[in-house]
Amino acid sequence: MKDRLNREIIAMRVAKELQDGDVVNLGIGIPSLCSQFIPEGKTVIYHSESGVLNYGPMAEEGFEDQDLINASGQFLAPVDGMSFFSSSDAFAMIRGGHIDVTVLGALQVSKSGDLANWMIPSRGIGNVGGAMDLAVGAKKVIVAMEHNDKNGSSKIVNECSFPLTSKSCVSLIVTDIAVIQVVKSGLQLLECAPGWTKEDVQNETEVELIFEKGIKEFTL
Amino acid sequence: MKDRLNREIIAMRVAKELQDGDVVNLGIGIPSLCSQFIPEGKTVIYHSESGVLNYGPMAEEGFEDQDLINASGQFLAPVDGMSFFSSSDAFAMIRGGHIDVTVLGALQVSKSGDLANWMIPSRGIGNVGGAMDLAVGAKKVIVAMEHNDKNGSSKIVNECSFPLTSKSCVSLIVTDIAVIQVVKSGLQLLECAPGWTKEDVQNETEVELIFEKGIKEFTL
Amino acid sequence: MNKVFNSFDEAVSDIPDNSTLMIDGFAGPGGTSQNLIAALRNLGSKNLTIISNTAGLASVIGFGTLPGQTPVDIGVLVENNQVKKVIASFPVSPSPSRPTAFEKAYAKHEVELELVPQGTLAERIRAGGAGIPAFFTPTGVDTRVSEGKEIREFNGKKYVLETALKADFALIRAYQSDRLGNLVYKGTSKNFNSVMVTAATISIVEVDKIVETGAIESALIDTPLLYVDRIVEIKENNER
Amino acid sequence: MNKVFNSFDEAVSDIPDNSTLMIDGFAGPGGTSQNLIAALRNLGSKNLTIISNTAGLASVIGFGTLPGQTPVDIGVLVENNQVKKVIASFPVSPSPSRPTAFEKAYAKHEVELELVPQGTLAERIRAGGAGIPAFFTPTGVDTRVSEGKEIREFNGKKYVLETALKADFALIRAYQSDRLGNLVYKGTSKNFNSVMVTAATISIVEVDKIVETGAIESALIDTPLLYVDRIVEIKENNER
Repeated sequence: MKDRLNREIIAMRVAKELQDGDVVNLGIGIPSLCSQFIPEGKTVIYHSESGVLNYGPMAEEGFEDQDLINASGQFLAPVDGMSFFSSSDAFAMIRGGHIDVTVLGALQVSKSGDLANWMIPSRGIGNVGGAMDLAVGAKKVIVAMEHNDKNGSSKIVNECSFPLTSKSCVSLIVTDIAVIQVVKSGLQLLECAPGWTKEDVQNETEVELIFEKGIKEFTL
Repeated sequence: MKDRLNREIIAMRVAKELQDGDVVNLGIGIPSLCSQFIPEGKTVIYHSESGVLNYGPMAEEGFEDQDLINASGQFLAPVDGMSFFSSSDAFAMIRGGHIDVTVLGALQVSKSGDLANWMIPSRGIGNVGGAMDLAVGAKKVIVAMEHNDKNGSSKIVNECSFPLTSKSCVSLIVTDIAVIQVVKSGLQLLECAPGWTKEDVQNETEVELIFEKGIKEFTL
Repeated sequence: MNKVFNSFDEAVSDIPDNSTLMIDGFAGPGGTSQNLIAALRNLGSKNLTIISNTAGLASVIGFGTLPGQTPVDIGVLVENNQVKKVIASFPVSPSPSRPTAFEKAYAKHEVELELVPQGTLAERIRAGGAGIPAFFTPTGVDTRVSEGKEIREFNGKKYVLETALKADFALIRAYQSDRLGNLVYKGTSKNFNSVMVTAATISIVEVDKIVETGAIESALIDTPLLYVDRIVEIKENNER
Repeated sequence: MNKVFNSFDEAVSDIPDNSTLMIDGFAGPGGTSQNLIAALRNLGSKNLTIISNTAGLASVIGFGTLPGQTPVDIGVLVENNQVKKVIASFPVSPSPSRPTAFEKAYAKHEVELELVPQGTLAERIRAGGAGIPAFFTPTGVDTRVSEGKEIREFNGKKYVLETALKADFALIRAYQSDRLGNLVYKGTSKNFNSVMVTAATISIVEVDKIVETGAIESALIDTPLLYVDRIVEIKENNER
């Protein structure tokens, strides 16, 4: 079997998409790793549903403060120009279109960019959290995830079988084997992981991908 | 002609209605005078649509600050425990039922407690300001006004002919000749100004008033 | 006009069975009114409807919890069979091997759930406090959470009609209060707290410290006094 | 990511004809972006729709104005024939003998008016910034301002459906900004300013002082940086 990219490399590839001045909300899991990989010279502003804007590094050991957390429950370090606000304001920012990019994990992404990331039907219950608001409100939704689930099934599907988070919301999918863009006619393969051909990626993917010239190797 | 009470006495009578701990919004004109007449020992908290809670006296001459005003444009003095907020928050307080009493002026009040106080039709244009929100949102609406207009016509009418501010919102009317309560069956006379009989008050009033025993002289 | 209560027990003593409560906090112990929750557990009121972001998470997975601490959260009310229904956005544990007390009770059909997206939850609570009975939001359209609700288009985009949430009581943690009830929260402990405090008939607030009026600078006041009914100071010998 | 502009003229230079603008302030000069208004007057853009609490009041009746001052307000835009329509709650002078420029133009049918109750105006602007396209409010039911609008009952009480307001540009006065755009307002100059800054595609802010990031304590920040696009410092030799 070919090597798949690790979580850090996926996050590094996503980080390349973030522009100077972007306001970004990172979901839990792989998305939360992106903040480590912002190139010097770029200013990216992080937002969290816990009611904070412009946070930076995590708190050092011994300096954790239970009143300074992000939406993943990680302890944040105080930073100049950081601000705090209510949940209604935090989501006014999200729903009102003031977040440039959100990076979310996914259980399934469909051919038309539908996102399912909040509930595994077999569990019978799930956590919506802020995902539906982010999926519908952020100007750009990037999914960062493993390409296949634990059983090897494609998480990129023709139609989501899991309960939806939001329809037609995903712009870009970055996985451990490929970078795929959601376009009007479907899913277009942009980049393959080193050592992977477009046919290899297609073999792991339920949706028939669009190949145009210029498919590149993963670039960081 | 019998003597009518002056604006200060009307305001003094209204002030008697305010309870310890009440959050109160005072309209412009006679209502704005009420704050001078709160008995010692009672704490009344003032709210203004300009985005301030718990204001006190006006600023002394030479200490006026254009960033510290009430909704009448008066300069306020800074006070301990005063807070400032947005207009959306100021009206969330009003509409959400967090203001105990508002005292408003009126052009007309009807038999069923309808209030008209924002537009004289002949002018063709008017200012709504915060009056509609206050009339509909405050727990108790007290009208403080002169009983008759400049032409001597009753401002207490069977049906408002002026554009409405809000229907069935007024609880109590305090004028320069009487105190009248809005009850289910109509308008009940509670008090008359010194020297005025209930018949005198009725003569100045378009609405047929309800007289029950215990009509008192104006009490302060 | 005295809002200061001497004990948590006294401050919650009149919460009857069948009440609807808003309980604060994002998910961790920071910003969660742990002392009031414990007092409500001791009081034992039954058939409660709880509106909260989670249904008790920190106590099972240690979300936002400093090492060595064991936070009190809604889980203790669920375990004590006081809860009839939870309205929340994040009711279950992200770790299936460490389920919340709520999940276990839910599996046994002992408690009901209304699942609400987090932004819709916050906005419904704000609406409750702001006299707005209902509003349209894009969140949840074409998903399970909008099933059975009115959908309407504005400018070519679909929105769902959501209604306000109000409560009989709110249990709120803040950092400081002055004697009038003006509140300050610390950092990210402002999130649900500063909204819930506006939407309950009676808001009960536990604070690290009650200070004299004027000790909190006007520009620092997060919640104006009119939203606060009862204040209890957390005594030094209390660990939470 | 540089938000700092060197002049008011430069900061407003791309406001085209037919724009919708939110212009700040309650009614007096405090909290009114007088320098940006003057720059927009100099620029001369036509057919503007202005969303504001008043239509220019301080310049005629001295509302909230210190002795000897002559405030600049929306009146100068109306007088310069730049305004097509005003959406406001308090458009006319309370003193009929001193009418506003707007009233005179309105009497000559040169300008349109949409009259909105002040709380509905604030909430419609908040909704615009918060991604809420419409909401129900009790304000204005059974009055002229709800004519032709949907009325619906919730729990036996009638409410009117009101829609969000958004703008292409907002002109905002604040006290301080840091270099990232975090704002602080002074006292009662937070009212419409802190709401309008959220509801425009481009928010332009004039401030008494631009300070280094970190000079404004986190707990004092009123408007988080993401709502602010352009900042101009009011120079000392400028009187407004």
